Amino acid sequence: MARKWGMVVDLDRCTGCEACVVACRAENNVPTVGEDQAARGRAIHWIRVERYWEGEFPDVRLKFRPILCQQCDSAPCEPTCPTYASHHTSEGLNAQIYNRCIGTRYCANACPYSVRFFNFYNPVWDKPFHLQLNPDVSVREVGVMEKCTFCVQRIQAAEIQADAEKRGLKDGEFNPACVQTCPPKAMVFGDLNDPESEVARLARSNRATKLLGELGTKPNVTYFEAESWEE
Amino acid sequence: MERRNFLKVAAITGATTALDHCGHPDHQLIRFIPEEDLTPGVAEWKPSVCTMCPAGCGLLVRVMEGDAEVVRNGQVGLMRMGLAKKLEGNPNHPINQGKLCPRGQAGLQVTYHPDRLAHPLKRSGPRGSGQFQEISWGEAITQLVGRLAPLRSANQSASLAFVTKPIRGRRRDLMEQFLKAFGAPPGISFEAFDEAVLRRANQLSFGRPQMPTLDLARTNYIIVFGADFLGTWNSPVAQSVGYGVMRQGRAGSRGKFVMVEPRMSQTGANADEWVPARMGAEGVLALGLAHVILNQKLRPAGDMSRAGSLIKGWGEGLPEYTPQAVESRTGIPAATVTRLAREMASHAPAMAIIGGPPLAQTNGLASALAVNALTALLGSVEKPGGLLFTPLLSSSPIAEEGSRASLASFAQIQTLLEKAPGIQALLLCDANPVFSCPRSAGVREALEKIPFIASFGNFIDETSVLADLILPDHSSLESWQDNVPESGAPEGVVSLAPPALHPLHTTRAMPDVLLEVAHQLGGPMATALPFKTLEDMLRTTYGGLGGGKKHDPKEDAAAWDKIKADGGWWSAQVQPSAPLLNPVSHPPIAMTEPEFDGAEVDFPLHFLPCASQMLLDGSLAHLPWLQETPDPVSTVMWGTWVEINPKTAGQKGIKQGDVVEVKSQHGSLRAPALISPGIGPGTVAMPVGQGHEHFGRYASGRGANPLAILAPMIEPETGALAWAATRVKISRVGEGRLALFAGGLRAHPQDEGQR
Amino acid sequence: MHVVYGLYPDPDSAQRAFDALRGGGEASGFDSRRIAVVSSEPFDGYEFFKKDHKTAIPWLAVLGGLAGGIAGFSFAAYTQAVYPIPTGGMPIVPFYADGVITFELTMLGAILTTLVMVLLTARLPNWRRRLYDPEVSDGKILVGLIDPPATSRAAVEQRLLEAGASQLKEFSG
Amino acid sequence: MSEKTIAQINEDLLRPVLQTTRRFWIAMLFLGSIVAAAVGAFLYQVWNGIGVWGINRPVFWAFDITNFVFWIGISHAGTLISAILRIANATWRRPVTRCAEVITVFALMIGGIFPIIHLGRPWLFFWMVPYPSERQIWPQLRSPLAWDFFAIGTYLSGSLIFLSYPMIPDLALVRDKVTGWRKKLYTVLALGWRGTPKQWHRLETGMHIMAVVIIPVAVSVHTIVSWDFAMAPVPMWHSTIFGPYFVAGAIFSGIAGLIIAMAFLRKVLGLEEYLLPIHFDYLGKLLLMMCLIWAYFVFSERLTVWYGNESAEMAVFWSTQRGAFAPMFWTMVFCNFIIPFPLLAIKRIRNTITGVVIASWAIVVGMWLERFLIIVPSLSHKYLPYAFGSYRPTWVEITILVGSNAAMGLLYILFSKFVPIIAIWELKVGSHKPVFVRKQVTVIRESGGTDPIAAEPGLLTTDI
Repeated sequence: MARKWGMVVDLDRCTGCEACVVACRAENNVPTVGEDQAARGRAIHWIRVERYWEGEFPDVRLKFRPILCQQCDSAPCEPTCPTYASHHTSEGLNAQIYNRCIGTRYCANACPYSVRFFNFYNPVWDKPFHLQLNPDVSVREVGVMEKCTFCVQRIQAAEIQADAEKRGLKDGEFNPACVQTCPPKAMVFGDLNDPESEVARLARSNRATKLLGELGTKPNVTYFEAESWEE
Repeated sequence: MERRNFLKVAAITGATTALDHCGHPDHQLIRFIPEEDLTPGVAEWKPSVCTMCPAGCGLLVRVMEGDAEVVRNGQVGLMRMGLAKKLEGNPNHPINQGKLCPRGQAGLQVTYHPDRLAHPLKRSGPRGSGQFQEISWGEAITQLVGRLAPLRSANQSASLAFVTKPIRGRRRDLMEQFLKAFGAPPGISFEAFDEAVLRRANQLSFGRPQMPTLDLARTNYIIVFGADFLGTWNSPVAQSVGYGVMRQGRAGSRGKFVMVEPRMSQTGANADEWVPARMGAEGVLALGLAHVILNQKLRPAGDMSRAGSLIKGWGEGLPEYTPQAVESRTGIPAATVTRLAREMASHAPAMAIIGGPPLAQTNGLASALAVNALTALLGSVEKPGGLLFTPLLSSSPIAEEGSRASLASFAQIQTLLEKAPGIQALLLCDANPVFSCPRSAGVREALEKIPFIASFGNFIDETSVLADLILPDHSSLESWQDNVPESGAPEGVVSLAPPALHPLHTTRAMPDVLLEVAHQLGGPMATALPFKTLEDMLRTTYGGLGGGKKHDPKEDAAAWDKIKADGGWWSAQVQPSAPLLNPVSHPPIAMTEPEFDGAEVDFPLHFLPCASQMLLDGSLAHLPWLQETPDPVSTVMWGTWVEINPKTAGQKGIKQGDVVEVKSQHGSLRAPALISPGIGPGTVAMPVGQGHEHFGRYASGRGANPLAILAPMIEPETGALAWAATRVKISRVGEGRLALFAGGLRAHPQDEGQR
Repeated sequence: MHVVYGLYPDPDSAQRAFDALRGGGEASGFDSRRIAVVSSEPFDGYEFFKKDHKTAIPWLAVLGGLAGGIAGFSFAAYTQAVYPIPTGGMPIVPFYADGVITFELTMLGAILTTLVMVLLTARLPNWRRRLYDPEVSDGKILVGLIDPPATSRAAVEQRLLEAGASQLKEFSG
Repeated sequence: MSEKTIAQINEDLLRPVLQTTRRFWIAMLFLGSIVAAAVGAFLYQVWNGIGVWGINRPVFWAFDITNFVFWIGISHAGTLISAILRIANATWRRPVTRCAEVITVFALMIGGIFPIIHLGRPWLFFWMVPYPSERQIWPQLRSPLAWDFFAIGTYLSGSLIFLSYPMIPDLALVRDKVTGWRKKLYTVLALGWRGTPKQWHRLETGMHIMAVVIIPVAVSVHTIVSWDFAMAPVPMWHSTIFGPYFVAGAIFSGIAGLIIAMAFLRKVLGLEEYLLPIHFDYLGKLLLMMCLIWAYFVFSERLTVWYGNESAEMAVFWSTQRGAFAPMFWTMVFCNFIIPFPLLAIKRIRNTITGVVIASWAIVVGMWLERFLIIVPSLSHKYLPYAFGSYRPTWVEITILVGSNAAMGLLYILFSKFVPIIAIWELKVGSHKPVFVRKQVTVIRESGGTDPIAAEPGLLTTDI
């Protein structure tokens, strides 16, 4: 059976430190846009940590929720793209072909999770920052949509390696940048079609919830809500 | 964007390696013979040590071949060399266990920063003008020697001072040995948020002048007084890993986490219970809890621990700290105090830790001792699930380390300032006291008078801009690194790694420069520092580690290679080298009320500067990745803000984003307002980190620096800056702008309409 | 072709001329296919205007529509079927979505068929010199006889004049 | 009316084509320069990137798509109206049809441009066209944007044909009246039309079929435009009412646009005796009906949302009712209902051209706001409040909006310069048919002596 990549995020572990955010930026050549553009709502973060306030001081709470592309099975973004730039891969990813994107931005409107980001200008890396760019990830041009790929370059590298060694992939053999760096280990990544994998095991847990599942997007990212302490 | 960039990016887009620019001058550049051989397209993972903060996490650097524009002996050209593409935690490292914090992830940008100094400089304009001219290393070192030699001959050697950011391990020792041999006073380790008070308290309470290691993975209950232990405090990655286990890593037993702090921090957001105590009253709360536990005999009161004995009235069961008394002094309901005390007593192992704002009060030490006493009462010192102390290897003399550590940065700087008129030469290494000390302390003015200043830092900042001579260091990835972490792991650890990269620029490792200078100074200096390079020094120190007892050279060589490959050495066998120090005798301390600068009538609000999750104390403000990462709580990017409670804001007619003026007795600043429910009406908070004048293109002239307007209040015993002891008043100035990443504040939008 | 015609100021006189040419009187009349009529506006309701009104264009339009619809659906469905792109469980050939394309192309088919058929049957465009008189555009109605037989030429001319033409004109080409 | 001889009709209606006034050149210059500015703004956007617009995350669409929907809406004036009137054989339509159909064609062209210039990489717009590409680029036919391509394509070609068919006899007429290069030009354009009974008959058959076919196409076009929104799971977009809602809105704004255009022509080309108050009165009645239908749709849309009380939708709802977008929302209600309803409902006012025209202007503005309020509040309040946003246009977007209006004026004036803007032959037909005149008289009777129409010259003197 083909692989189906999925993730479980345990909000009870997540501390909101945003290591995932910077790790993603470093791995995927995500450009910085500068203060002015950021203030205009054009900052690009393939993964973000949402924070929601509850109550008023002093009985106030603050909840974190890391949100990245949910890699939906029935993804609203895919059928909206008139050029197939946004499409579904055989391993269940919502892929974006940057070179095919003509920038209708329709997919970003259709995405209920607002995890698609647009290059309003050409990205710039002041020399020699460009020396750090990851050669496995293409840099996106002005006018194209970009998004979380579950670090597809790592997936492919691992698959090629495994094939070369004539073996299957081991669970947890590799991870997307965000999962890899997460200090409290709040994220688990793996193949949902492998019932033995940890992610598949967790996804079956009774703590499992889907973000905006009621919209019928069938996300492949599962959230474990934060728990409260009982004696 | 102008056409050049367009071309550049267009080219980058097409190319797999980011470097063939069509029609770009690069094509006319000559090519150098590579200094290393790498397989094209194959990534190598090389060990290194993170230097973004002193925690000493182990790194793996993803190195891939690429073409870089470099200067080699005066000639610009292209070199095919190993380039760092990504940093990841070293999975085998006991401190960070393969994980990294956002700041560690951004460490890459230091090496490839456009504003990084590429070669030695000497001042060409007036001091502070930031005008420098390029010089050769030969000339640079001759100049340095030329300045230092006369001091020794004129036995003014005591008039040499060395200020560094906190560095550990051999670099540090080398520096100290250099100074000792030279005859100068010990170096000054400076940081904005130093932990001198806590080290001092731990020395008094537990005989360990050291930051604690928290065994979160096994604790059932933790009450935290101010310490941002999941963000910026102590060893955040190690603590976060442990926290994860405490939450969901153990079937069935989810530990409780109570946070006591005046303003909701990223760490506080994760607490099961968030307790906003009055500023400076945290110690009182701790003693209140102890009172309940003692009087209700919730814990075997039998052992009268040293920690307890330091607190006045402990023996009598702290009569002054009844829950009611505590309620009136802290603002925490008596019922809550009692409940918390019961909970923590009945959920062993339980621990109480303190850090950050509570220690930055005039009564900081007392508060720390109070919390230590509470932990001791809970019986969690050096016990599983409690406070541990990482064994420090004999190679780093703990006594010295400790005594030095518990000297407060601010106290040291102030003594430096007093002596400033007599000081002939000052050496700097990445320390930025001009930025990090209150303006009222007059650091800049004092330093300007020093005849000669040399800096090893590889960026121009507010302090190094005053330098006459700049000898830029390698980036941490380009040089040998070693660190003997003070906390973060239950076992003895040495983080050590060879350079992961060849130097991009014409820079030199600071230790090697010192050694070279020592040799040129000759005489006793040369004999005191026999090593050629830092590498020699490291090898002689750590070479034996893990080798056999009887030092057989072959075994040692193998062990050394292993250490280099592993990125360090660690072993559970290591026992605390020095046993508990002989108790430093100290009279019992009474919990005094905190003092604040500024009368409440004129300056009604407490002012709370807090370490920024991304920019730390400002030393990372030059990294665009961190500038553009939203603050976890405020979601502000690229800026400072003043955090104000809606009530307070309402009274002053301040709306989100309005520019407000914050005025203390010692100065004022302006920044946009952020209306936040996470802070009390009596307090305003500001993140430290922005407000740089000189710190590269991304940080300079951005935001405001709260440290600048602080009063020079100190914790009397350690002389540490009481940076949370200033009162301010605020007023609206006009419209402003905040670069917020978040739109909405709360989760359920329909409420807003139905009110 | 040779035409003798008169220009009539109003439909009634034009009708008289038409009747006169069609017959009655002593000379045998002419078949209406040999009578040329040109006007600057349609005169539905007048007999002289009722010539060649039979046409299958509406039915052809329906056929064209059907053709367009079939083309549209097969175009959409075929391209989707031969190059199937994973949809994460959604249909490769989405019936309703393709319905939209089908509908539009049905209509386009009908429209284009109508256009072509109308132009063909109305012999448009055709820039060659043909029977016409500029005065038509001032409201005059042209009625004339194509290739009048030399024998009854005079009779024809007289009838046209009687019907009310101011003077007679000839066209040959 | 028919006391005007054929010659007079010719003379009156050909005047604009035959003689060029100074006013014409001034208008050309004025509108032309605005259009040039808009083109400049677009090139500036292409060179720098679409960041020069005010759009952002999450408001990825704003003025661009608003203008698109607005112009497609305006396009529903012509073809649809005139088709309906043809089928209903409402003879009063005769002077109106062509100016209406022209609006359709030009509005479609302008509207159709926006989906192209709003692209992040406009130079690649042709990737939406199904053509055999060696890079195997093929449109995704499940995408409503691809549907747009087909729908607008069909509607535009249909409308072009629908407009140009009945132009042929008039072009032939011009051909006979002009000399020199014009003669050559119009000879070609007239396709050698003569006016034989067969040609006339085929022309009318063709028009009848076209009228039948074009109506469902027009309906489908705006329905599909509405599906650009309704197909996306965005609060208050994902709604079944959108199809009819948009079609109604389209016809509503379309008629308003038509009325404005007619009033303009009437004054500028001195067509007072052809575009009569009666026409404005009838169109006013249509407009009144659409006004009520529109209000009904808006109300039922809001009511169902409010009753559903689904949190994400309520965020959008309240933002328009009392939040940031409330001022615009209530302005829209004012422009689309509160102003026009009385103006159109009170016969006395409806019968004054001014009254109807004022109502129309209000409606055109209101409908633009309506499109904006459908797009932006929803996008700025999607499901996750953390990702809420706001929007403020830049000079580039504003210039392009103004430019699109100027372009409409420009094309319209140019057209009326080359083709009689009133279908002359249809008018002539009308001038014979007493039916038309009887209608007039009945109107006069209903409305009584003081009726402004009674005062209109050339009406009381009609031959019955």
